[in-house]
Amino acid sequence: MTAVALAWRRAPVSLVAGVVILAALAVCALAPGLIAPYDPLAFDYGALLQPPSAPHPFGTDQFGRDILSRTIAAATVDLQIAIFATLGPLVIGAIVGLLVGYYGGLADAVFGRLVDLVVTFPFLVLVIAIVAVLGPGLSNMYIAIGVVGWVFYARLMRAEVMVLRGQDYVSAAKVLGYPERRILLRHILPNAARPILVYWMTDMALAILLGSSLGYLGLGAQPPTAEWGVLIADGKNFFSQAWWITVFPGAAIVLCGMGFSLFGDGLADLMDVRR
Amino acid sequence: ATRGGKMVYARYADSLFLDPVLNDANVDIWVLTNLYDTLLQPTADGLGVQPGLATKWDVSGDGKTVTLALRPGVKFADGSALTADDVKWSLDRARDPKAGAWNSSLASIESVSVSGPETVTLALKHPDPTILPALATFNSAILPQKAFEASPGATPEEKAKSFAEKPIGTGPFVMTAWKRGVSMTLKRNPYYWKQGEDGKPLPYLDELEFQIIPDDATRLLKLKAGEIDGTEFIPYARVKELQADPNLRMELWPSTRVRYLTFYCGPTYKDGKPNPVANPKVRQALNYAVNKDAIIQITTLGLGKPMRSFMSATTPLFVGQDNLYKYDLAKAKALLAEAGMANGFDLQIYSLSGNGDDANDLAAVQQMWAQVGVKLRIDQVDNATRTARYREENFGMRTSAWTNDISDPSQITSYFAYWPNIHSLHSNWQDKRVDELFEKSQQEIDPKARAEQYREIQQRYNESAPILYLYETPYPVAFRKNAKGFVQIPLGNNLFEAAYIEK
Amino acid sequence: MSKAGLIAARLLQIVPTFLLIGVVVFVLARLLPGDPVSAMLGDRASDEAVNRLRQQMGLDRTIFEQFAIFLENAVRGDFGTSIAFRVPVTSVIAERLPVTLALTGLATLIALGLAVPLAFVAGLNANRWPDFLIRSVFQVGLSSPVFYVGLILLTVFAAWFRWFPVGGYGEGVADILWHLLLPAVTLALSFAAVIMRNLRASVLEVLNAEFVDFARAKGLSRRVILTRHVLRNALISTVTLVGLHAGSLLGGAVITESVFAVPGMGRLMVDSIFARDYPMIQALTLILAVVVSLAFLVTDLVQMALDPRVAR
Amino acid sequence: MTERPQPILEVRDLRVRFATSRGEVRAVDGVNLALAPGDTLGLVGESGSGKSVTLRAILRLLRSNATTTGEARWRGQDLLAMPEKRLRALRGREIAMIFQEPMSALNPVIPIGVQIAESLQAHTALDAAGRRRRAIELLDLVGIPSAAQRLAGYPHEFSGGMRQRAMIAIALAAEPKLLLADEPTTALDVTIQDQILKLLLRLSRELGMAMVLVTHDLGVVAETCERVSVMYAGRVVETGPVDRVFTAPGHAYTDALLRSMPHGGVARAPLRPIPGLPPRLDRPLQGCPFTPRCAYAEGRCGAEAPPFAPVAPGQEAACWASDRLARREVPA
Amino acid sequence: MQVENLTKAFPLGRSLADALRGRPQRALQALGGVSLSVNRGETLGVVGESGCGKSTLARCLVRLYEPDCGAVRFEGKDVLGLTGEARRSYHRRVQMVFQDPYASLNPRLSVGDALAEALTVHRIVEPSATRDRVGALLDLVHLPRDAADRYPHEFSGGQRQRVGIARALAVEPSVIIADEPVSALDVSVQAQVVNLFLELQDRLGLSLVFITHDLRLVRHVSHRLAVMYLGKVVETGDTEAVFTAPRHPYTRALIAAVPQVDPHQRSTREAVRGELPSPIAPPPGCPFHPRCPIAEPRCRTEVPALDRRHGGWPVACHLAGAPST
Ligand SMILES: Nc1ncnc2c1ncn2[C@@H]1O[C@H](COP(=O)(O)OP(=O)(O)OP(=O)(O)O)[C@@H](O)[C@H]1O
Ligand SMILES: Nc1ncnc2c1ncn2[C@@H]1O[C@H](COP(=O)(O)OP(=O)(O)OP(=O)(O)O)[C@@H](O)[C@H]1O
Ligand SMILES: [Mg+2]
Ligand SMILES: [Mg+2]
Repeated sequence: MTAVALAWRRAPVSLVAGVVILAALAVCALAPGLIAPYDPLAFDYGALLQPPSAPHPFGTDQFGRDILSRTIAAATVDLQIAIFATLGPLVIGAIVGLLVGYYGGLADAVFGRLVDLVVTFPFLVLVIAIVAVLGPGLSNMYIAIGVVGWVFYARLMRAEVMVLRGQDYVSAAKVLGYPERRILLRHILPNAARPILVYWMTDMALAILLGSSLGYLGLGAQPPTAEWGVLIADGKNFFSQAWWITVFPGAAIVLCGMGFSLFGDGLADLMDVRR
Repeated sequence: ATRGGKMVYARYADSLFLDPVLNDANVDIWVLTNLYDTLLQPTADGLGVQPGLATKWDVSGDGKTVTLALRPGVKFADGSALTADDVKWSLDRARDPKAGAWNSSLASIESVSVSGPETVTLALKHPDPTILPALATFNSAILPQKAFEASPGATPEEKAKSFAEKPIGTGPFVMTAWKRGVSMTLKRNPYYWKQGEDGKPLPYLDELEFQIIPDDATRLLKLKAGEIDGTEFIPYARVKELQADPNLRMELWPSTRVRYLTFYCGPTYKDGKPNPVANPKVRQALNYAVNKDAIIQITTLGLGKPMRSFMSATTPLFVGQDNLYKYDLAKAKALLAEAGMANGFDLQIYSLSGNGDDANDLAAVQQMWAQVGVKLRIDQVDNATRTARYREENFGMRTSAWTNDISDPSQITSYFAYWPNIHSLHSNWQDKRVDELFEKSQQEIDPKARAEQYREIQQRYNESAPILYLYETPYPVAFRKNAKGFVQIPLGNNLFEAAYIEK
Repeated sequence: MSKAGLIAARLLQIVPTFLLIGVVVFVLARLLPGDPVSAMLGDRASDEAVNRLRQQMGLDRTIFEQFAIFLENAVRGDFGTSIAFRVPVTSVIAERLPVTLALTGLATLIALGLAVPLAFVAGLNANRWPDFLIRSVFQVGLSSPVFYVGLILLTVFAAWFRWFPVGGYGEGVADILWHLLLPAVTLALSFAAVIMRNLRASVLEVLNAEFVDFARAKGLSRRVILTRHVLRNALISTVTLVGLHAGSLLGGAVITESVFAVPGMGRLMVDSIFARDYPMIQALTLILAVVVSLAFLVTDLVQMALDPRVAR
Repeated sequence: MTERPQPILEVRDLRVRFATSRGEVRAVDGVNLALAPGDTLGLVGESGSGKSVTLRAILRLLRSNATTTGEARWRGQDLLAMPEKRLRALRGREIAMIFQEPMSALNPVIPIGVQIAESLQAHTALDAAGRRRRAIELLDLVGIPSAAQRLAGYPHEFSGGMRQRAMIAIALAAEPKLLLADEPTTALDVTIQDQILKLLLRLSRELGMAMVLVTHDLGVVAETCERVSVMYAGRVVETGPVDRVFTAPGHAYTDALLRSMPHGGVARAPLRPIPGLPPRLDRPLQGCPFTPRCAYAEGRCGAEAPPFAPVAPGQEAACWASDRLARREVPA
Repeated sequence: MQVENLTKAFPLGRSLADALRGRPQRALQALGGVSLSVNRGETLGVVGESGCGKSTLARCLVRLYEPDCGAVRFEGKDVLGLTGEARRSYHRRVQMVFQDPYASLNPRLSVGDALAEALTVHRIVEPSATRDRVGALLDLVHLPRDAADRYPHEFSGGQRQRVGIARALAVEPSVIIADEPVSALDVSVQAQVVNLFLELQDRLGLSLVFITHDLRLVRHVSHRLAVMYLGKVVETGDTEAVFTAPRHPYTRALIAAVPQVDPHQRSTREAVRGELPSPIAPPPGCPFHPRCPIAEPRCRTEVPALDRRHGGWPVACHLAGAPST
């Protein structure tokens, strides 16, 4: 208990703010049914395009669906996007970066070309192309983002490992005759993790933006799944007469993005062992 | 009407190929009339024909000869005179079975002959009730043979390509600049033959600019800001708002447009799985399970009308049934039970990604079918993917909309109901009797008998319900208050010949 | 190494990358379901019509043959005829490229114009209210979807206030700027946020550097210290970042161009993907790759100019 | 003591506190220093004892989280109280400073010539050509060969010793009256360190410049300085002429420090380290801060801070055990 | 342990442009044929200025770097070819202590874990006995037992360095290579660590290679001394003898440059002039000649060999006279 209290006090402001925002969103994501006042898919022909009011705090859309409920329900999908679209790249990128950074040589040269390829290609365009190949939908979107996204993690990891492999404590581990697997996993990986994890947070925010961009283009989440980008796209045509359809999901995206960024900043501070 | 001035009209997509014969899509078809003329023209209600480049036409008693008298003194936009030879050459090119997608409309022509400087005679293989509307359709537009053949290129296709870059016709406008996907500039054709109602030569406008703006919201913002004078495809959701805007005029042109969803009707799907909607009872049930009025309310905000046949009420020989498949949940359930599907089933549909109408219709349908236990999976795909799937007949359902290109029921029927053409919209729905009736009707010159054939076709088709009937909608276009005179006929053609900017 | 040598080396390095891109794009394009013909003719066309067109376009050949032809022509600078537009792709791209370059260039300028001074203000006031304010505002910018920001800016500044045109592209420099300002701002926002974050951190780091203390110990004025000593050092890492983001800026242009009806390459790219316009996709990709590589090169040169340590 | 001339720099009761996340750190806790013109004062003490902070505080170069109190009188004017603008005119012109790390104290992206010239521009009326001429002179003075060509060079193109010399050249640009040298040779090799120290010594003699030389190396002080102040835990614990302090230290800490140094002579003889650690500066200190490590500690040491008192002519120390030290009374 | 003619060059990055112009790959000669020997239970001090190759030598000895040529023999066996188990057991016998106490410990491992890891990997003790042995190691380096649960950043520099030493000792080596183990430490702490080395050596009979640039210190620690300059050993012999009568002018300069704590022994003459030459383009002939006060023309062309000229200990100087006694 005291340890937790202590950790909490030590925690930087941005971490606390990030945790609060993300926790709120996570609750929405895990138990939308508990919070949402209505079924996000239920039509109400008696309440089409209602502005925000007491029964519908965020108003309703053209089907009479409750925007608050839909925004909450969308949290499930968007947080899922945030995690699934980035987890694969994180793991693969970390492994590749670790190996390439540690061993260098030919693999590193090949990796260099691959990085060139990916960075010279507009990311969104590449993802759109891949989604077009695989067909739209969330799982294909994850694959598309993953195909491109791991490179960024690998790059970060590689840079970090290149620094760490020259550190004295890694040399010490070699001199002590430790097996390489042990050196990689126990001495390099944990110390290289910080920038990657921090980038992961940013990337989750970016994934949500990308997911909603794709949703907006019709390539992301498929109806009737509520997703913030899709909600905005749906409400776009009502923008001038029913601003609430787009404004609240828009605010949710911004909030979520801020949550991840703040959390990431805070994490960076917290993970600094020398602090 | 005020003469002169420039009108800017925003389109959602650019034209692709401005050749009357070799084009493929509405983006071309709907603007062709501003560049080219046909011998006859559809009437404003879309039900009949009126004089165009031909002032008179005469069908022989046996229905196998059509004689057309050409309008004297007509000139192409480059100043050369229109001759009977140009007419013969154009029609021969249009009916060449190897050219383009539209030649079948002129398939009944045996030969075209020039029987005088201003007379052209068509000899038909058999009597053809559709020949007159066919002559009023874009693909039989008259082109200048000399200019076409002088265009650079080795093959006719290459010549067509270069000709269509700078097309020359007898239409009210001539194209002067074309930035692909961005804008197209049309200038007044000084040689145009038609006169306006005020007796002054058409067109009134000096210049007509098409701007290409795919994003609906952006198009409307531009209209409201006065940066453009008019635009098409107003989202239904915005119609009320525009109607209320004192600076704008919202126009809803009667159309032949129908929106429906096609069922794949074959006994099994491509992957071998049995098709739950192969049974007409199930399709009927699904039709009953959809509250069309609600959908019309939601997606067209009340602007649409329920479909009463597979063809629009504006189509000649339309016979409709009021309250066709009126919402009836009990009946739907009963029919499903009868078909042994009381527990529902899964169904898949392709829709066009990014298309708001599709998204709205399907959201509603999906929700309504859920009431009868049918789970609809919506796959949003891009157009190319979708088309490929349809051509392979590899789909559960698909979204669709149709507009007639010709003032006759034969076109829509040949695609919707006549299996030998494209397997009834690739749905694999087949009714031998309908095929037989259709073939007969194609040569039937007795209007009564033909009407009866179409009555039966429509009745049989609607009974079997290979489509989910949704709604007919008008063409929603909006203009600044001072931009007037635009006409969109039920076939969709955009007519700017009498358009003008009031000063 | 000399600058010329560096440029030559960089250009040489690009060659294998381009080959790789060429292959990847060629294959990727052909992996797309459907083909340009069905995209063009639609589902109602007859099979013969479809086959005829396919043959005309050479799509009935094997993929290897097609690739050989593509390579052969590409080397000669001929990227073929656009399937959707039926004109040489180069002529379409020649119209669109300047638009996108203008848009992304302007966006970069705006992003730098916003981020650099504000990063300084934030860095100099670290952890005081101007810092928090600036960071929060940029954080919102970073977390907002481009299409949404675009829509809002359009509605507010173009539709309500009528300060800007709603979209499109103008003629003549002033008119073009006027047309591109809103889309460029939209595009610049998240970019500016990235630069701001990075630059603020560098400013903080540089402010803590010993040479700044030493400069103060020399009795230099605050202005000289900030402009001569802090600014330049802080910009060094930011320059690299600007180059690295060239790709994502072009990606962001895809959506910005759609929302603002700007006739640029981003929109063309997406349209071409949807139309399965293979020649167009291939040419566009290679040209975008050239643009990005040039952006890298330029930022490298700028960095070399800023930081003598790089120019070994 | 009586003939000591009027000091040009007099630091009285200088205290510096840093606000940190762990609380307040008292980095400097009542430092007194006095410097006559031409004086060379060594300031020694182990790492973290507040040497650098003291120097920086005198020129007000500390970060914003520092609070400085006390006085630092430069020819009678309090540097700590004067407006920033006046101070800026003194910095570099009358009081110059050189830093420990020549690599990080020189701006890596600006040519050495410019870094010298900007100092000249701030403090002299020379025109561009004049500044250039003077810059070459200065580089010559500090012994950088082919100075004219070196002006366009960047710090990374210089070796460590040359960088340090360039920094000295910058500091000397306006012929200051006082040079604050913060560990000018710690980063250098012995032979180079030797060269630099000799250079500083020569310059201070030739230019009549007073100098404070901060170092933790007693040898450096012994070789260079006339007087020395020993710091411990933010306080000056002893001040005096070098030969006195090093032979007859008046403070137990000075004594321990001297003993812990390896003296030439007996090979492989164990050294005599000071046990324990320096105190934490974020806790309040009672009594003499050296008490826990002190071999001479007695009861009152931990409770009562010893006063700064003369132990010999010109030598003062704050230690209760000064007299026992003088008698070389080995602790029990 | 014996080192013969050890050579190590680091290739300098060659840019593509250079490669295109056909410029040869440049290299930095860090070690230019170093020969040394360390006897059992003896301390060899290695001194020299920054960049002269001391660390490179140390790293070659523990095989962190693979030398280009030359041999390292340990108990008569060549160690450079060892692989697998044999290499592991060599690592057990020859350990290293690093200069920077802050960088040489993994910040995310507690001291106990770091020590236990060395014990488990090499199966020094039964798993159940690990804790006790960790405690014993901490005792050995005079750290409190509860240090095991703390993390490196919670220690002072001297304590960390002692942890580093404990880690090296964990595998029970017979040789320890210490690369500037106290340079980063405060004077008052330096002595603690130096004493620890002296004590451990006496107790455990270790051989020690003690690398430093601090001449005052090396005299206190080593039996024998090797002076390096620019990748070469220029003089090696008994510590006291070398200190009393250095034969190489560089050694003399080095000793003279050390600031003496005794204020009465001041000199105003610089011990040696000039900058350290770059190891990328070392001067021809004797590497020290550009700074040498007594250089002769032949020093500029002829590389002096390290030999026992005129009797006495080996020195690499053309002009070295007989050792004075
Ligand atoms: N900006 C700061 N914020 C907080 N504490 C500081 C700051 N600057 C210095 N300190 C603390 O003040 C104390 C004195 O530092 P100072 O740099 O003067 O030591 P020093 O005697 O120069 O040591 P060294 O020999 O290592 O240079 C140290 O404990 C240091 O941690
Ligand atoms: N991994 C490496 N790659 C390239 N050059 C290296 C490498 N390690 C060392 N060097 C170079 O080799 C030379 C000898 O370096 P080394 O670290 O052995 O010197 P040192 O005597 O230990 O110096 P110091 O006293 O500064 O630690 C130096 O010029 C150094 O720059
Ligand atoms: Mg200091
Ligand atoms: Mg070293």
